[in-house]
Amino acid sequence: MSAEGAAAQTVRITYREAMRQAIREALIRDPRVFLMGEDVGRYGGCFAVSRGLLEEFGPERIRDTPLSESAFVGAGIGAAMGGMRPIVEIMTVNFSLLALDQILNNAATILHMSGGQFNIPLVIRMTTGAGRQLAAQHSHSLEGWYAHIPGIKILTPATLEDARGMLWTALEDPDPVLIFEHGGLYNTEGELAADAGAVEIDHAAVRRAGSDVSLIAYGGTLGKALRAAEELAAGGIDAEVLDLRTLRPLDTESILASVTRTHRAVIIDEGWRSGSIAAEVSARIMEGAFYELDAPVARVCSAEVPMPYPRHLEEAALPQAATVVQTVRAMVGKRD
Amino acid sequence: MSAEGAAAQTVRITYREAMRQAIREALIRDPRVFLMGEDVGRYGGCFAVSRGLLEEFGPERIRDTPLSESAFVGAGIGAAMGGMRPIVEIMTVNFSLLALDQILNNAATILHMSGGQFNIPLVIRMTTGAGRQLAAQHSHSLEGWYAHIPGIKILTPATLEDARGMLWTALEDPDPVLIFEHGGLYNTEGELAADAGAVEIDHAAVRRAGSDVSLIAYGGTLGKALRAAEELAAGGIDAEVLDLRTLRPLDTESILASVTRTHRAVIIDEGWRSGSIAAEVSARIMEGAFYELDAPVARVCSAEVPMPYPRHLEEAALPQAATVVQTVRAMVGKRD
Amino acid sequence: MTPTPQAASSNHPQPAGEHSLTALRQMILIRRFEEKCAELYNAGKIHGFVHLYIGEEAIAVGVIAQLQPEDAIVATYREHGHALVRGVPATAVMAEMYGKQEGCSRGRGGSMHLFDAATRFYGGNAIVGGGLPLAVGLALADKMAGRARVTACFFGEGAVAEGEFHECLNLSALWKLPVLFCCENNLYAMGTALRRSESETDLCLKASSYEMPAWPVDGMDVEACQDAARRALTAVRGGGGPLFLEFRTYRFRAHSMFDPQLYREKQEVEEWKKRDPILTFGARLREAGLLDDNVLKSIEDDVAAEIDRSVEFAEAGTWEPVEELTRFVYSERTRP
Amino acid sequence: MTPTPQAASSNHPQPAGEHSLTALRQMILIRRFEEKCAELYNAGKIHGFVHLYIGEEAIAVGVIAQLQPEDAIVATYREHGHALVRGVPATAVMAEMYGKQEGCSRGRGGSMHLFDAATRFYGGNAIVGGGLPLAVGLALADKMAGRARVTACFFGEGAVAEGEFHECLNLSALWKLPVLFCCENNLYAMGTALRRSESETDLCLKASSYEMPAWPVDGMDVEACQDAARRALTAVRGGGGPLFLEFRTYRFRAHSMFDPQLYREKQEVEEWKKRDPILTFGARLREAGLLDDNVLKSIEDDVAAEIDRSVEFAEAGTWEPVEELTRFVYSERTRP
Ligand SMILES: Cc1ncc(C[n+]2csc(CCOP(=O)(O)OP(=O)(O)O)c2C)c(N)n1
Ligand SMILES: Cc1ncc(C[n+]2csc(CCOP(=O)(O)OP(=O)(O)O)c2C)c(N)n1
Ligand SMILES: [Mg+2]
Ligand SMILES: [Mg+2]
Repeated sequence: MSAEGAAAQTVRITYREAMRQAIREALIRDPRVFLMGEDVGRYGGCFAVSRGLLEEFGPERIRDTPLSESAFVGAGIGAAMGGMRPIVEIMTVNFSLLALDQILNNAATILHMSGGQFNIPLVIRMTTGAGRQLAAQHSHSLEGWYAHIPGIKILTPATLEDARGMLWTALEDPDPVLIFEHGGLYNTEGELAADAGAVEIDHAAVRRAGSDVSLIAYGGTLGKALRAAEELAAGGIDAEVLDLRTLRPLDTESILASVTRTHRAVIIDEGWRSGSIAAEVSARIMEGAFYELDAPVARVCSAEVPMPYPRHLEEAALPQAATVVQTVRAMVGKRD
Repeated sequence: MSAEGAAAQTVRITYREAMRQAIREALIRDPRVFLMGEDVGRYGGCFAVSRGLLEEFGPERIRDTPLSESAFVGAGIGAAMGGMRPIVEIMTVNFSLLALDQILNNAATILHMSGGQFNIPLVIRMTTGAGRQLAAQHSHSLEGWYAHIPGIKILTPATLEDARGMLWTALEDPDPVLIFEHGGLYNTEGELAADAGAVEIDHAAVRRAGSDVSLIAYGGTLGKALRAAEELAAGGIDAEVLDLRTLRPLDTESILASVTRTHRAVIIDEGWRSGSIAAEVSARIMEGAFYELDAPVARVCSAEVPMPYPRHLEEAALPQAATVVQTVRAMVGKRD
Repeated sequence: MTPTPQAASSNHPQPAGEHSLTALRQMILIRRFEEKCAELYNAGKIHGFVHLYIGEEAIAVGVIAQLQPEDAIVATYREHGHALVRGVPATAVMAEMYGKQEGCSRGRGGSMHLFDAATRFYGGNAIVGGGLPLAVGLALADKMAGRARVTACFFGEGAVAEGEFHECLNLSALWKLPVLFCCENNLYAMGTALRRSESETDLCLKASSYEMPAWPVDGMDVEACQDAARRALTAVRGGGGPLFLEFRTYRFRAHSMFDPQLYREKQEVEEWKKRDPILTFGARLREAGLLDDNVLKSIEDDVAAEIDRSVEFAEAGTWEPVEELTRFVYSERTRP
Repeated sequence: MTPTPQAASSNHPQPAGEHSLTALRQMILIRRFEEKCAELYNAGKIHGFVHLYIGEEAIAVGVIAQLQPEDAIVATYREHGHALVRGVPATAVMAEMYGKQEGCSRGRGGSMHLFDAATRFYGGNAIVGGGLPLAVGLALADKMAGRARVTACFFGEGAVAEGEFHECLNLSALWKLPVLFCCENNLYAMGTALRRSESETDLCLKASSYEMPAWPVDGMDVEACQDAARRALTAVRGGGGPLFLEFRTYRFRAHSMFDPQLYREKQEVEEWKKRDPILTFGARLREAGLLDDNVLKSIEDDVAAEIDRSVEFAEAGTWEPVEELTRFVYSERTRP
């Protein structure tokens, strides 16, 4: 990388391609890294994220698996304990339930049960979220739910930088890291620094500074929060947008700092409302910034319904920028 | 049942026996009811809840299953659609992860996906909770986590009345109901009305009236909340104890009503803190009773650690009455 | 250990006139219906995932026509054909593809979730292997209630790698339940060839390891499918327990609408197309003097008219009001 | 399809002196160690679930002695014997039973979760079937790294009903991974007899349906176990892929400390006790002139001393400070 100007240079890239480059780079950098999952090889990945990697790295390192979520996720755990650095792809979060026992009872607990002897340097990637009319069994948004489990980390890259940079950091982590990629983001395109690389995963990021209200989002809802902020700005309300980035461990400090600046918060979360990560954020604000609040924290979540197929119902079920705007306006109105 | 005096008559009974009687009564009342699960028959039930039922009802209706959680839970769903009223016992919540795909993607969604055509009148019972030094893989408390899922109901009987009465109500429900029985309760003993029967499952219950703070608990934590209330009373603090009873759907109204009376709340929950049902209760209070609060709502949950085996560490990991007392005292102190 | 007749291919005597033309018509109906679906998908009328059955029609037609009205069917996301043959009106299926409330699942399910209580069609399941436990449960209900019904369960060969498949074969064989397992072995699970997902590709051997009779069937030959299904149903109805049929078939189209088919050679597809079940059966009927250009034309015209009606019906259908979004999460009736 | 030698029972020539006495001593060590555990359990020194291996000692002793130090072991909750034979010091195992921080899992795991990095002992897994994917993954890591190691995976016959078992047999056979599957068929899974949980009780047939060689072994005969393991390990180490050994055995004690054993006849237990692996092997050694009362006494004395030391060690052990409760949820080192 040449010293001068390199940082300023950018390339136009999709989220999908950023992810692909991250995987490719990891495979090049560390011979212990391999990718394993359903149709990651010959098919090129269900969402085409791994297209071309089989040809470049061969079937040992780009490993198509049978439809056996529990076995290959568990094998990823074992391989990690055996010295490898597996990237296990679960095609979508919807199928991850079949591997949940391995994730919760093994990946998340073996370090502890063994008294610190065996850590599990495993990365599990999966697509999450709704918005493409795939109906009730193919539209789950469970990243916030997974964040309940101690022993694992939960990443939700919402930007190109994070899509490009979180994987390597996750692979360097000694413990299991789950990366949730929102299916609606793969085609988003933008400018990314040509030398983009690893990013830290410990902090939330202010994606837009503001003073009137904190819009707290992550993954698939970040774009909606930013759109809502634009619209609110047009109406004279200055919203800060906080991207949680990592759902476990949550960066409570950044959340509280933002709320302390704005005194109001709306959390935008694609999970079902009850027991959502939005509830956790709200509870933490309750505990840590109650006396800073000018209004109760609000949540804009998915309706508590298995996802319906028709577009108009799916849209109604999902959190939308318009609802955020409305919620904020009502909240600010309530102030005085 | 003779008219006079019957209601006043009570029997001394354990939680286990109340559960057993409830199952037995259901088997007698409805020929469509059967019990299915690992070791419910010849072994007499892992926690001896079903002891004697095989002898009375035979192996068709007290059905031992192989170790195949996904298949027999799914078969319960199918049998319910086929006109039966199965009670499926998952030995403990720790093994339920193996059946989670069936619970979330089938039991909770088929009514919706079929546009209302196929309901699933299924009851799933399982033991939950820690406290018996069973270590990380056998001490989960996931009932609050399950409460995230729309389409199912979550019951957590904490009293003898509810152990005796919730099952029949659950069996009459047209939709899937999960009953979580805390393992630490089976041996608790007390007086129960001789004619105890079905109870409603729509409302939380005030187990102790009070005016200074609401202690919100359920299942395994109710006893701790009541003990804390006693201790607080001795110190002049009058705590109300609310038993949530049903975690999904949550009885928000009763929660808000209690907080509106007391202006303070502590939620006591055996789930891991982040993403707990306690977070949801806190968020609902935030949304519905913010202006009633004299202090931020607090949570006393399990430490975020896979359960350690040694007693002293397990006790430290679990919510305890002493912590509740301490939390309330600090909170009340903060008031003025 | 298993009475395996050498591949139950048909040594068809004289095709039985009417009956044969009905089968031909059903296959053509599926084919044309799905061709229309593909067209409508590209026209933006149908969304989400759509999986075409084209090439595999002989199986649904061969098996389902042998079922009684009181029998049940469980299928996968590739189930348009099964629904049509079962007698779910093409109008209701097409309206479902559109997401209209006149659809067989009220529009809530879409292509992957066709349901129909009237014909005991239990879906439409988008989790690979997810339907099998339901079939086991439906059959359990029948057996317990003493009804001589059969549940036919369709699934792809990809499901054989899922643990659930094994649990279900075992459970149904152990309990001698009336399930007819119909494995549609089209050699690929998305992009994964059977030989890359199973160490032993003879799927009948798997069933045999549960003491379950298992027969391979030529899935491109509708008469072979009929014969096998007829004999198998007699055996299952006789109380002999479940039976496994492996239909050897091929899908002519992509896995879904997003699949560039990098994983198989065009030539392989062309080879299989020579065994097109409609063409080969048509030719056989012509030889037998049962089909000529006129008869074929009248079938095609009739089918075309039926499909036109279905499209009109779907177009004229209505969107469920957004206000009804959260219906069907729980049942509206309160007693079973 | 599988080269099945007729039940690999030993046609032992002359027991090989030293070697044989070592095996006898190991079996006696396990027996006496567990008898002591039962005593300490009743004395309130050991808590939680404790599953005794008594009666099955020949398997762990026969197999594990054949492993190389660089091989790996994955076991179940019934793993005291495996840990001891593998060389985890009895002191560290006993301290773990107590929950002391000098235990092999620092006291965090207890009886069901013995771990030891030094001897590549990967637990101690309390989820039936849960260890199998780990073994597959460990073997995958070895194969990818080009190391000629084997992973021996122990589990009960109850696990055969779990879907995970099948996924793992298939995956390891498909990828030709060096796993030695050691099924300890003691005829019962808690209270469920094998014939009530498997439609086909010949477990070797299951393995055969994955093209995996599978041999039945007399699990009450330590030499038969040694022979089979030796030959199997040679095959696996040679790169032929995984191999399945079914050890036919019996547990003499209850499933755990809470089991009234309603599900089996006392007489059946007595019959099997006649085949006690220690007594029968001892008798054989006597016949061969390798054992007499004096030698046996010195072994027993030696074992008793070792166990005494382990109890002293455990008693003298220390409790991990409560302040360390949340350690080992995540790794303390930050780079792998
Ligand atoms: C549990 C699960 N894992 C992955 C998927 C994604 N997926 C959908 S269809 C499919 C292939 C299934 O192949 P097969 O069972 O052979 O049926 P076919 O599509 O060939 O009819 C996959 C992997 C899924 N739906 N469910
Ligand atoms: C997935 C799961 N289901 C249920 C249990 C409860 N359980 C513990 S041991 C056991 C019996 C297992 O029998 P087997 O595999 O034959 O091993 P054995 O105890 O006979 O050695 C059961 C049902 C469990 N631990 N895990
Ligand atoms: Mg297929
Ligand atoms: Mg056993």
